[in-house]
Amino acid sequence: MAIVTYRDALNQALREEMQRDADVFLMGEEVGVYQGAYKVSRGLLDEFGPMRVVDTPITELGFAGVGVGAAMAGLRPVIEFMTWNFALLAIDQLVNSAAKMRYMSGGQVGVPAVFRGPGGSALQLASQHSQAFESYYAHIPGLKVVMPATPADAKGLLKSAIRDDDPIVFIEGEMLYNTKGEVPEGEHVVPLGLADVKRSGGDVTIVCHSKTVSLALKAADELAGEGIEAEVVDLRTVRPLDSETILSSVARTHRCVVAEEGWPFAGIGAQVVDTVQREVFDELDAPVFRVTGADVPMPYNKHLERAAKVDAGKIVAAVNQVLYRERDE
Amino acid sequence: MAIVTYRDALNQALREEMQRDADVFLMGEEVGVYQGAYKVSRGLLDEFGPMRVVDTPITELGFAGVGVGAAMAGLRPVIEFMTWNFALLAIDQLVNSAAKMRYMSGGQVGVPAVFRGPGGSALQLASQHSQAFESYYAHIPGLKVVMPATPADAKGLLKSAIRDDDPIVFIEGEMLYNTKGEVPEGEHVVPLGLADVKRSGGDVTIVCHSKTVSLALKAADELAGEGIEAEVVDLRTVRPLDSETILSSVARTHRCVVAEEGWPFAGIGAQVVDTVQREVFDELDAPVFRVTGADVPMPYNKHLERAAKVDAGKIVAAVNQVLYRERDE
Amino acid sequence: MATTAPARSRPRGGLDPARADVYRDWLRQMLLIRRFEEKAGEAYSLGKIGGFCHLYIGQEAVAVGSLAALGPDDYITCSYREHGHALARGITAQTVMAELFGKAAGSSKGKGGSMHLFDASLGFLGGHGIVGGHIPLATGMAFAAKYRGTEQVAVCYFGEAAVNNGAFHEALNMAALWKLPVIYLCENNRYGMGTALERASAIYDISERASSYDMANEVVDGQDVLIMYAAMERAVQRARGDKVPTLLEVRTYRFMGHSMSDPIHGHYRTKEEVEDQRKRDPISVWSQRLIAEGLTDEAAVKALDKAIIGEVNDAYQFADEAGDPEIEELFKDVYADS
Amino acid sequence: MATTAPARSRPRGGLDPARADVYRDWLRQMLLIRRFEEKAGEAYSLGKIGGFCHLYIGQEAVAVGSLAALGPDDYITCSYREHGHALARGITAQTVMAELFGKAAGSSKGKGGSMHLFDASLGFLGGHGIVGGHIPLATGMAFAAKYRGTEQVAVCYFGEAAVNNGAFHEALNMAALWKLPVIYLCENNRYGMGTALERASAIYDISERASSYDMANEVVDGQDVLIMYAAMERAVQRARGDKVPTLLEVRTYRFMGHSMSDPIHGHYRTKEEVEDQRKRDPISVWSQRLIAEGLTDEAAVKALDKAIIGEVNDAYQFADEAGDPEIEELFKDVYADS
Ligand SMILES: Cc1ncc(C[n+]2csc(CCOP(=O)(O)OP(=O)(O)O)c2C)c(N)n1
Ligand SMILES: Cc1ncc(C[n+]2csc(CCOP(=O)(O)OP(=O)(O)O)c2C)c(N)n1
Ligand SMILES: [Mg+2]
Ligand SMILES: [Mg+2]
Repeated sequence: MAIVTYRDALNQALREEMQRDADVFLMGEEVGVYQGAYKVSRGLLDEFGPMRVVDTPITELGFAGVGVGAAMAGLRPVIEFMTWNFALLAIDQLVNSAAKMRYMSGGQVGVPAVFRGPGGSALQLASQHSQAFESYYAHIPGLKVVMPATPADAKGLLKSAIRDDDPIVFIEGEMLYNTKGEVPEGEHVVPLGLADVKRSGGDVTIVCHSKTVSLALKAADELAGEGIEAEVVDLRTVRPLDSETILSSVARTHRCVVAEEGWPFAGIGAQVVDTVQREVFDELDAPVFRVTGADVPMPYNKHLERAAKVDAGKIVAAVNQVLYRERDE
Repeated sequence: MAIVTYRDALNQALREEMQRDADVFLMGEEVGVYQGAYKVSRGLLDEFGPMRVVDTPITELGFAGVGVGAAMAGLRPVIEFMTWNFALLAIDQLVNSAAKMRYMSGGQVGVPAVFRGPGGSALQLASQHSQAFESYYAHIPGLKVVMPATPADAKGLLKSAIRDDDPIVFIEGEMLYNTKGEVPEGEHVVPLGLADVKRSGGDVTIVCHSKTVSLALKAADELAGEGIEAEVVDLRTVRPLDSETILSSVARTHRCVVAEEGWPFAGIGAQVVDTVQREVFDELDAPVFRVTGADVPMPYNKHLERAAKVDAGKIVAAVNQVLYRERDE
Repeated sequence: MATTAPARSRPRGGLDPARADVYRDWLRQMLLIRRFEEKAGEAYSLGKIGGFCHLYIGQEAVAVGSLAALGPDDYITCSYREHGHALARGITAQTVMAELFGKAAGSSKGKGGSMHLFDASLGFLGGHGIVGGHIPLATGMAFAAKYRGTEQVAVCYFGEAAVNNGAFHEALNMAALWKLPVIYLCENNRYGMGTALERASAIYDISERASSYDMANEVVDGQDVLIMYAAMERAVQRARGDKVPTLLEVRTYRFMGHSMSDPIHGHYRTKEEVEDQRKRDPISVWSQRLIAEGLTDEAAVKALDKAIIGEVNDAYQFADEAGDPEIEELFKDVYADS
Repeated sequence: MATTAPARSRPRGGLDPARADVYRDWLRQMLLIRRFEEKAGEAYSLGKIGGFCHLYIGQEAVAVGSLAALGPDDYITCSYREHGHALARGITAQTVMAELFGKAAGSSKGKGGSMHLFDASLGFLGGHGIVGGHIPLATGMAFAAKYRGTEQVAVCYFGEAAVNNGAFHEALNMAALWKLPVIYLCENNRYGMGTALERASAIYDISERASSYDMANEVVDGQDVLIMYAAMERAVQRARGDKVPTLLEVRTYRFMGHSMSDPIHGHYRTKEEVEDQRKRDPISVWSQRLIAEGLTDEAAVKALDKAIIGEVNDAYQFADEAGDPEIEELFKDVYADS
């Protein structure tokens, strides 16, 4: 299998789907001439031309709405937000138009659009550019929320997302673009709605997604050195949530930690906790603990920023807590 | 004490605070000449004139930003959203401007603004006009979220919110405006951040806010008839969450149900569950159960709508679940 | 007080007798909308219709005249004040009324209600409830037409209060920049709820907003169905032929309150103003013109009206007797496979 | 390829010798910004500055000329490309550089960084990172000035790409409608990241957008500090005196890439274009003018430059040696009492 970056895996998915289906087009800021702010769309303008790779003005609300409208007319738009921070300007179109269209039209009009771009904390970009908004979209019936952690999943999930008939919020890890991994060549499709056990273990379940998957794996390595076997469950699709995979893991390990980059209040982790404690209450040997970004706007200073972010050490500490384990360092 | 409606209690709070402090002004759609879409601002234009009661164009993003800017310059704006459904257009200004300003200016510039208006499910207004977005705002460090359930709390909390130095999201119950209750005359201020036990009981804790408080009280009445004493905890302020009051109640009752009008995924209830199971895990005799709006866009048809909404019966059913109680009907 | 329409675009000369059937059909459509709306208002007062209900009375010539210029494959989106457009596009009175009643036989299976009428088979892609929110949607439909190289055009109906919203600005800029076949039809009825146009917009002539995008534009008298039709024909020609967008500012007036809960006059406009505007009722303007030109007569109009009242009563009865959606519908249509 | 500025507004006649000190100070400010930015670029390459860093090189005359026309109580807001404005407003090079280094001695205690410089004592209310997001904020500050009846004006600096955004439209409409003392200063440097103005806006002359709001407007040559100053003086007079807003379209050019990670030329513009534009470097335009009019000479300019390089090096050293914020700062400034 070829080793490719997360960025190029996304690029492959876009290219292959655009080759496969003439109704698929890409629209967003700097996706064309500039080759993408994060170079995910590199080469696509050359290959598919300006009608299918469309540079937009800085009008997130407007072009998100154009995407929804084009999807209502039967196209399959892929709408890139330069980052999901800016998508707050467009959220009305995702929540009030895209997510509701099928329902309020009594099933007549679907919105087969993918809204994608990087999310999560970045590097020293400060408060307005370093945020994780997945819980906003996962809150909404009518949307699906997909967040790949690896190059293979990035490719396979983006292909599924583009083929899906519902509006998809596809959040890429801003810090993952340069990460590398094996990606199956050619037709590689990962179905939506299925979590993936990225590492097996019997002592504790760590539920994570996107950037926190690599942190959880690192934590699991560290814990393994101390004789603790952690199972790492990568949600991959945040909504619909694959409760089955989470619950069957926790039913075996009896302990659970949930990690996410976003803020704690009503985050994805809160929903996982809710599900776990309700469904396998009697299996739990400890409360579920969460590891989240600090409950503050992201600071610019790099030391403060490091303190604000999730890291493997914080996940290890949470695992120790659910194991009621004192740790001597 | 005078019996007044929730609407008039809010009106009193606005009037009194505008009389008290010349820096307080009200801005929004139809707040002036039209006397308020829901008549909360009735009479204020006459009393305070058009510079302090400002009708705006339909530009939620713009006038929310004007409010933030005016607050940065030291005024105390009260910005009315006709409903919180429309505030999605303005959420960038709340999340990226209002909530972050103090932090990213290193403490120099605060935003003492109140954003208020009705939220929650309405009556047959269908998908786009009948939504509960409190979890969006409660997710954000830098914002406070206040949601009164009674006329007295409406008045007392709005007065506190206007005097507070931080940006406040003040969500009124769209279905509560006509409800009546005793409201202390004159200076009646309810501090932010404190939940209120609206009914005491030792068998189960029902955590609720806004519209669901009256439903929980109704459920408690019904349960009392069956010998179950429910304690009804009204959050009043959703962020910061008064964990102390919740936890001390659950530590006594050992069982907890959380009710809210919004959708389940990553709602306010998920955060309450997270807190409860983590902090008083060993006190819990059952998992925490949640009662939420159905996980669908709100339908127009009134039977479907009724099925989608929280009601007292659904709260009773959840209480029965956490009591492991079969109910014969 | 401004008058409704210092129209830039008046058709020259008399009516074309060869098109008499068409002209009479316009009258029929306008009457259907009027009688339908009256009945809807009645049903609302009886509690048969719930939620918000925004009547179109006074603006009938706009929907009828403009939709007459469209083809069967074109796309239409509207605001929440869209009963008239739905009827003029050909959704039956029964289906629209059933939707207002929330019944399974309604155009959105009773899930959408008054503000969310849809008929995808007619290209009628919705009533939308967020002011300005559907302007980008229509722009996207026009984008799809251009993308596919079809001859379709997209039309977007919205009120004059929506032009201050950012969505309007962003969409018009893209449409002009990309030369999309879209017609932005602003129904300037002078009020957004209780706010007069001049209290919300820094300029009075909405059509001038087009100059920010170098877009074709016209001011149109919306109380005269023929003038409306002619202006729309030109706009459709620009969209279908020249592949460029148009902003039409159509001057009209809402004879009723903003919605059923808003009185006809009161805080924001006087009884006199409404009475004055009612003198240019689009239905009498048109019926008198047809009578004057000998294309119909009083008796025929009366008979037509009677037939329409019957049709509307039937629709009412149909809707009243129709069944509610099954309760399982609650969880259907959230996703493609639900 | 269009040239930078077919300016409508050229000052008549020669310079006023009585203002020689002021003129020389403008040169000093522009040089300070230039040398500061060069040093910041260097520090960025060394990893001393992180995140995004948007340099202002090429646009110095805009900040210096326009801010010279303001009073001490006026409000200023900028985009993320605001180092130059911060320096011209009087935040010291040390404080700005320390902020870029993320140090506690920075203007935002190291919490804001390059994009979020603030000094409330100077009315400098921020660098803001959401394109268009601060346009309503400035409008609110002008509202506050009007509300309180002060003589303050609010100035908002933003790039030409922001004018397509809904926030611009909504804010300008309100400012014109309510007659607020605000100046919208659009720094048209011809590109928003990699997108040329004409690929994002349906019209070329940004200033024409003002006509949608019946707002005063001018096109200004932003490479000539005196022209900039004169236009700004007129706008300030309109705001402070006539209490009405202005849209200034200031034609300028960014000599560097969009941010440190963007090459100076490449995909979206040619080397030749950049070189051509560099011929109207605002600093040489002005220093040559001063020399030509005998208000300074080559030697003095050299000496000035040397002093400024020293000042900037000091700022660098100060920032480099300054301390990081205490880790407890993480949880401070979230709320008033935190
Ligand atoms: C974004 C948004 N803000 C506010 C509202 C509430 N609202 C519904 S209709 C309306 C007035 C719209 O007036 P106009 O656009 O002129 O259309 P008309 O009702 O006159 O047909 C308002 C403020 C809304 N639906 N959406
Ligand atoms: C709402 C939003 N969308 C996208 C971005 C990413 N972005 C940052 S700067 C920029 C270009 C802005 O260009 P312009 O307004 O001309 O200012 P300049 O950089 O030329 O000074 C873009 C697209 C952003 N910060 N905010
Ligand atoms: Mg109107
Ligand atoms: Mg620019």
